[in-house]
Amino acid sequence: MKKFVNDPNDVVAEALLGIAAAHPELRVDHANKIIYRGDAPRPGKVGIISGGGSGHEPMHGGFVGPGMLDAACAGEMFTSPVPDQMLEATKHVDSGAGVLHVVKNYTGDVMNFDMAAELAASETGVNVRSVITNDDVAVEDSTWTAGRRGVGVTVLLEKIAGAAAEQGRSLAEVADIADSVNANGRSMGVALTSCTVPAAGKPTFDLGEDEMELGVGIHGEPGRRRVPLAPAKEIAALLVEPIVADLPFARGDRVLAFVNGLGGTPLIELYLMYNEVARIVIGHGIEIGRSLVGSYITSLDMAGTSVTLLKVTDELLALWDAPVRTAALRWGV
Amino acid sequence: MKKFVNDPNDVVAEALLGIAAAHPELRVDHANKIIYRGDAPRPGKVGIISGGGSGHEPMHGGFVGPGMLDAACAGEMFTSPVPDQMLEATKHVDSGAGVLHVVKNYTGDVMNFDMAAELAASETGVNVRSVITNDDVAVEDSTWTAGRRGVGVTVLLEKIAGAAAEQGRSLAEVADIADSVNANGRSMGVALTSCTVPAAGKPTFDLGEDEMELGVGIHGEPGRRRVPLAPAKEIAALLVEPIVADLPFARGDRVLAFVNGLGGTPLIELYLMYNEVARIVIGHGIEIGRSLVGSYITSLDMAGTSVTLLKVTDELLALWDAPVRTAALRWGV
Amino acid sequence: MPDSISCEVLQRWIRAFARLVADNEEYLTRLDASIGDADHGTNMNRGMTAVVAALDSAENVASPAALFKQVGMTLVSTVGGASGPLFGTLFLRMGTACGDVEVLDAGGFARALRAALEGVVARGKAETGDKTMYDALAPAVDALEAALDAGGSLAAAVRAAHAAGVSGRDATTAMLARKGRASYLGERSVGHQDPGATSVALLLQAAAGVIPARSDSSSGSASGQP
Amino acid sequence: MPDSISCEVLQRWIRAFARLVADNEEYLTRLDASIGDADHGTNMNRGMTAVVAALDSAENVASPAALFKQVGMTLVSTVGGASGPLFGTLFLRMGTACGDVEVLDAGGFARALRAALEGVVARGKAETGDKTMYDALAPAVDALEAALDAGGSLAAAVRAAHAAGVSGRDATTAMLARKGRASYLGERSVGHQDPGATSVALLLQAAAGVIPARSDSSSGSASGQP
Ligand SMILES: Nc1ncnc2c1ncn2[C@@H]1O[C@H](COP(=O)(O)OP(=O)(O)O)[C@@H](O)[C@H]1O
Ligand SMILES: Nc1ncnc2c1ncn2[C@@H]1O[C@H](COP(=O)(O)OP(=O)(O)O)[C@@H](O)[C@H]1O
Ligand SMILES: [Mg+2]
Ligand SMILES: [Mg+2]
Ligand SMILES: [Mg+2]
Ligand SMILES: [Mg+2]
Repeated sequence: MKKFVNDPNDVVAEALLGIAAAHPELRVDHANKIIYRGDAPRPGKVGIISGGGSGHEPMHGGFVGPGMLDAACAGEMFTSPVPDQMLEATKHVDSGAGVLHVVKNYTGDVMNFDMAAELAASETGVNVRSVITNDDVAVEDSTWTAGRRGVGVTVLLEKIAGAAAEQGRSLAEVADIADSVNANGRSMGVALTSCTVPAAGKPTFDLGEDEMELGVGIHGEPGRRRVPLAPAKEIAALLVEPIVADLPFARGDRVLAFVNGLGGTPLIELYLMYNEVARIVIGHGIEIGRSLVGSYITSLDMAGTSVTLLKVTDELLALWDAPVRTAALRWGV
Repeated sequence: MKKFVNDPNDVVAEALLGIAAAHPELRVDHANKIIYRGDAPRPGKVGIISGGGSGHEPMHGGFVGPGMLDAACAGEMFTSPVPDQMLEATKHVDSGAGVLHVVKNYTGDVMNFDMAAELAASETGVNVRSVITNDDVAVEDSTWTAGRRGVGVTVLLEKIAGAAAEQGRSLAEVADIADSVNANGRSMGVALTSCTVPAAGKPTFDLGEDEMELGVGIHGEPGRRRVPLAPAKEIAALLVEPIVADLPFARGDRVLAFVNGLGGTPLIELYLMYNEVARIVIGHGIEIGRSLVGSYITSLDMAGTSVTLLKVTDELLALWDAPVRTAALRWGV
Repeated sequence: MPDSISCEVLQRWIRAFARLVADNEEYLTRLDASIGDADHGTNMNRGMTAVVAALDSAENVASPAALFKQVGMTLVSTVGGASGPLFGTLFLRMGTACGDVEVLDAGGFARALRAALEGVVARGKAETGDKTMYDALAPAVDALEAALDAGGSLAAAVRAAHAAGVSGRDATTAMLARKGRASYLGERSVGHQDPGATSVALLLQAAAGVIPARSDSSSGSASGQP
Repeated sequence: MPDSISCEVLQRWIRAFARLVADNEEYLTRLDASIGDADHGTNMNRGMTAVVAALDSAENVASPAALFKQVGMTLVSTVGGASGPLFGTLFLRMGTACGDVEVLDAGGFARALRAALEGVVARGKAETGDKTMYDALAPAVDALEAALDAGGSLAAAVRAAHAAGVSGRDATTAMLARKGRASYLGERSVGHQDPGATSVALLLQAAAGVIPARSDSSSGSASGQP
């Protein structure tokens, strides 16, 4: 395992020390592994918290700040945080306007956030609403299974809901906007290599030199299908076509197109992929209103990419464009 | 080779198409492989151009925009651009106030920029000054060799000189500030894996599972020494101590600390490294005034990191804090 | 006092389980790597290490209910992921089901395990054949109850539960996952043993070790104990 | 017209060099991977491909000077890196040194190569033993001049130059690099052949191929030509 780590079990705690040192505008509760916006709680503002397993940086800690999240709870590597963390964060960021929980649809995340919400309801008077992201078209959606994974849309949702909260909208409004983002977004990913979980010390799965794993999530879970390595053009089609077909996105729609790196893929390849993705999207008669290219929701050191398309209205675009000041996304301020 | 590419020889051109598509605020001259700030030339403002081999993204194209570069010339992979590109960019961004060339100290870069400056002098009336970055302490500095490589300081210099130019300072002033940034910055890098140049198709060097390459540059050139893989703490010391000793940085100095990823290393490891780096720096009685953590000057898909320390004055800090709006660095606007 | 379990034996059970989890951490993680995210062993071991630390530092544990509650709370607060709420709820519900007794008799133990199973279902909505920890726990609880109903001793019933749990665990290999992370794999989940069911089998193995045939609570020696 | 080189022969030289570079692209890049950045073959091949394309599309090339200038400009504009300015300058200086002749005689050819060497030094400041293309080119120019001074034929002199260049190239292996990217390696650069010197040896090999013993410019066949 070739990583910059000390004891593999201390990675999360030590990375949090680094985040705290590098970003004095944040406040990090190391005991509870929570990253707070320095000025939380903001009077009158709906609080937004998220959280999840670590290993997806900059998500979620890199999205804490004005215009986005009030707090992020860091779980162990690829392991959802525990209810105590979300409860603590919920109490801390509530200013009376209520708190939105942004939860990615994984069994562990959903159960731990559920327990936190139950505790918040019984122990505190905080008004909590949850929004669950489940945008990964690689997974069959069925009420008989764990359902689709929450992936790239989570980033876009946290930005857009964060802007709505910053504008002083009510918890119900912010939650509805968040739900509509999730409803209008779809993603799909591909891995060229496995990731290596530090505590495991070796790659989670093995891939041949000429293979790639199509439909991967962000935890090194194997994907739906192993297929031969292909040129970027073809990979883009393998990712975009199922996304377009799923919503479905239609001629005349306007979208935010997001090409994301999974951690080990450099920016030059992401821009090359964006070119192919944009070509296909535009070829469908879909207009690209905004774009985002970079590694924002990662899977440790996995080489790979995911594509997210979000159908946008003028309102969603305005919220996307609204000022944001976090470690990972920053504009307008 | 596991990469998102089509024809390996088209990587640079296709990535530029992606950059152009993703950043409508930029103007890309695809024939000459130049990325321009959309509103260049800015009347009365000193123009700043840079450039170098591709494979270091976001450098330099990701630094084009208000408060930083006016243009970036993209060379072939790891190959400095040709004089025609720098000449074209120089002519285009000059508004009469002159143009600063930011050149990393590599034989090829220096010679090509030199030829461009000679051509600019003979063919146009543009007043050109060049600043050469050579901050890599891994390389012995001697007038008998090619001298030290330009690495991490280049990023900081482009930001700071860009801010000075944006404030309307003269070419001489901007160049002097740039020189002082280079004089006060030092860097050193380490690789855990080689990079793979797409046209070569295989890793440039082989590293055993328990080895790392200390003192690497950003082109897959082997480093100065191959050493056993070590915990992050020890790696941080191997990078920081030679930097501190070289300038030398002294008790009471204030620095900007920059922990950079080389392309294949995820953010969580960079933050963990930042924690170790900061600890050592502070242990020397050096104050960290500002920090930057992320992958800004990369070496394709190389897993590795570099550390840069820049001794700052109040003036340099103010220029660092000044507004910047580029694809990769954005704040204050 | 035949066929009853003291707080001390329950503690030995928990500690024996913790030891088995530690010994099998890598194995559990490897199972999870095949159809999940390669952390189940790490998760369970982090949780059970915290549980043992809490037991070590607690003055004395008043009752089975208090003990199980402490174990459950510790797991919920330290494990995370799917197994944190699931194994946490398992113990929390056992605690509630124990009621206000100082020693658990065979019927009480069976009721506690049944409540544990119901808690897991309440949390995770798993059904038979979904390829989860449920598929090891459900047959074990059934077997325990059946053995006691047939007049068997607690020790024999726990052995039967363990055997049924192992069979249930083994049966998960052939199943197509419909819950948890493995469900993302669809057909590709077939042929791999479920990590959570494997942990349940270890829990039952620990129980069989500490509740020996002669149910003298102080002479029993847990399997894997030094 | 013994011992003289027409524009057509010069073109054949350039084309033969381009072919050798193409055939050795991977080899040159591999040499560069050991002590540089793994692009020398790619760089030279990109440049020489562009040169050949320019020759193909040019109506007719008026003079040796014009030909060399075109080659040099094309290399400067398409290669980049260290070899772009260096090989570009090499040809540009040859062009300037040729003067206004239609055919190059032996002395003119020798003067052109001497000027090329001086151009490389002016650009790159390399000295003997720095482990660069200079270490192949300098002995070759010396050998060419010596052979002509001793009354040898142009063909024999070019062969001598090629032999000296090959020796010079081989000698780079033992050198410690003091210029270019390889200098970053210090001691570790020893034991590897310099890629730029290898390209120079190919340039000389191409010359030896197109300037055959019987210097009938139209019957010569360049090595490597179909
Ligand atoms: N809905 C569910 N009901 C019951 N058990 C479940 C459910 N989902 C997952 N599990 C169990 O949890 C185990 C995985 O636990 P673990 O790896 O620790 O959590 P995570 O999946 O969050 O990484 C699975 O092997 C399975 O037995
Ligand atoms: N200062 C110099 N003078 C002469 N030749 C040099 C000098 N620096 C480098 N070279 C030559 O250039 C070659 C490398 O060319 P190339 O790999 O194409 O460029 P780069 O080093 O920019 O990647 C070296 O092998 C060496 O022969
Ligand atoms: Mg997990
Ligand atoms: Mg190069
Ligand atoms: Mg797991
Ligand atoms: Mg090279």
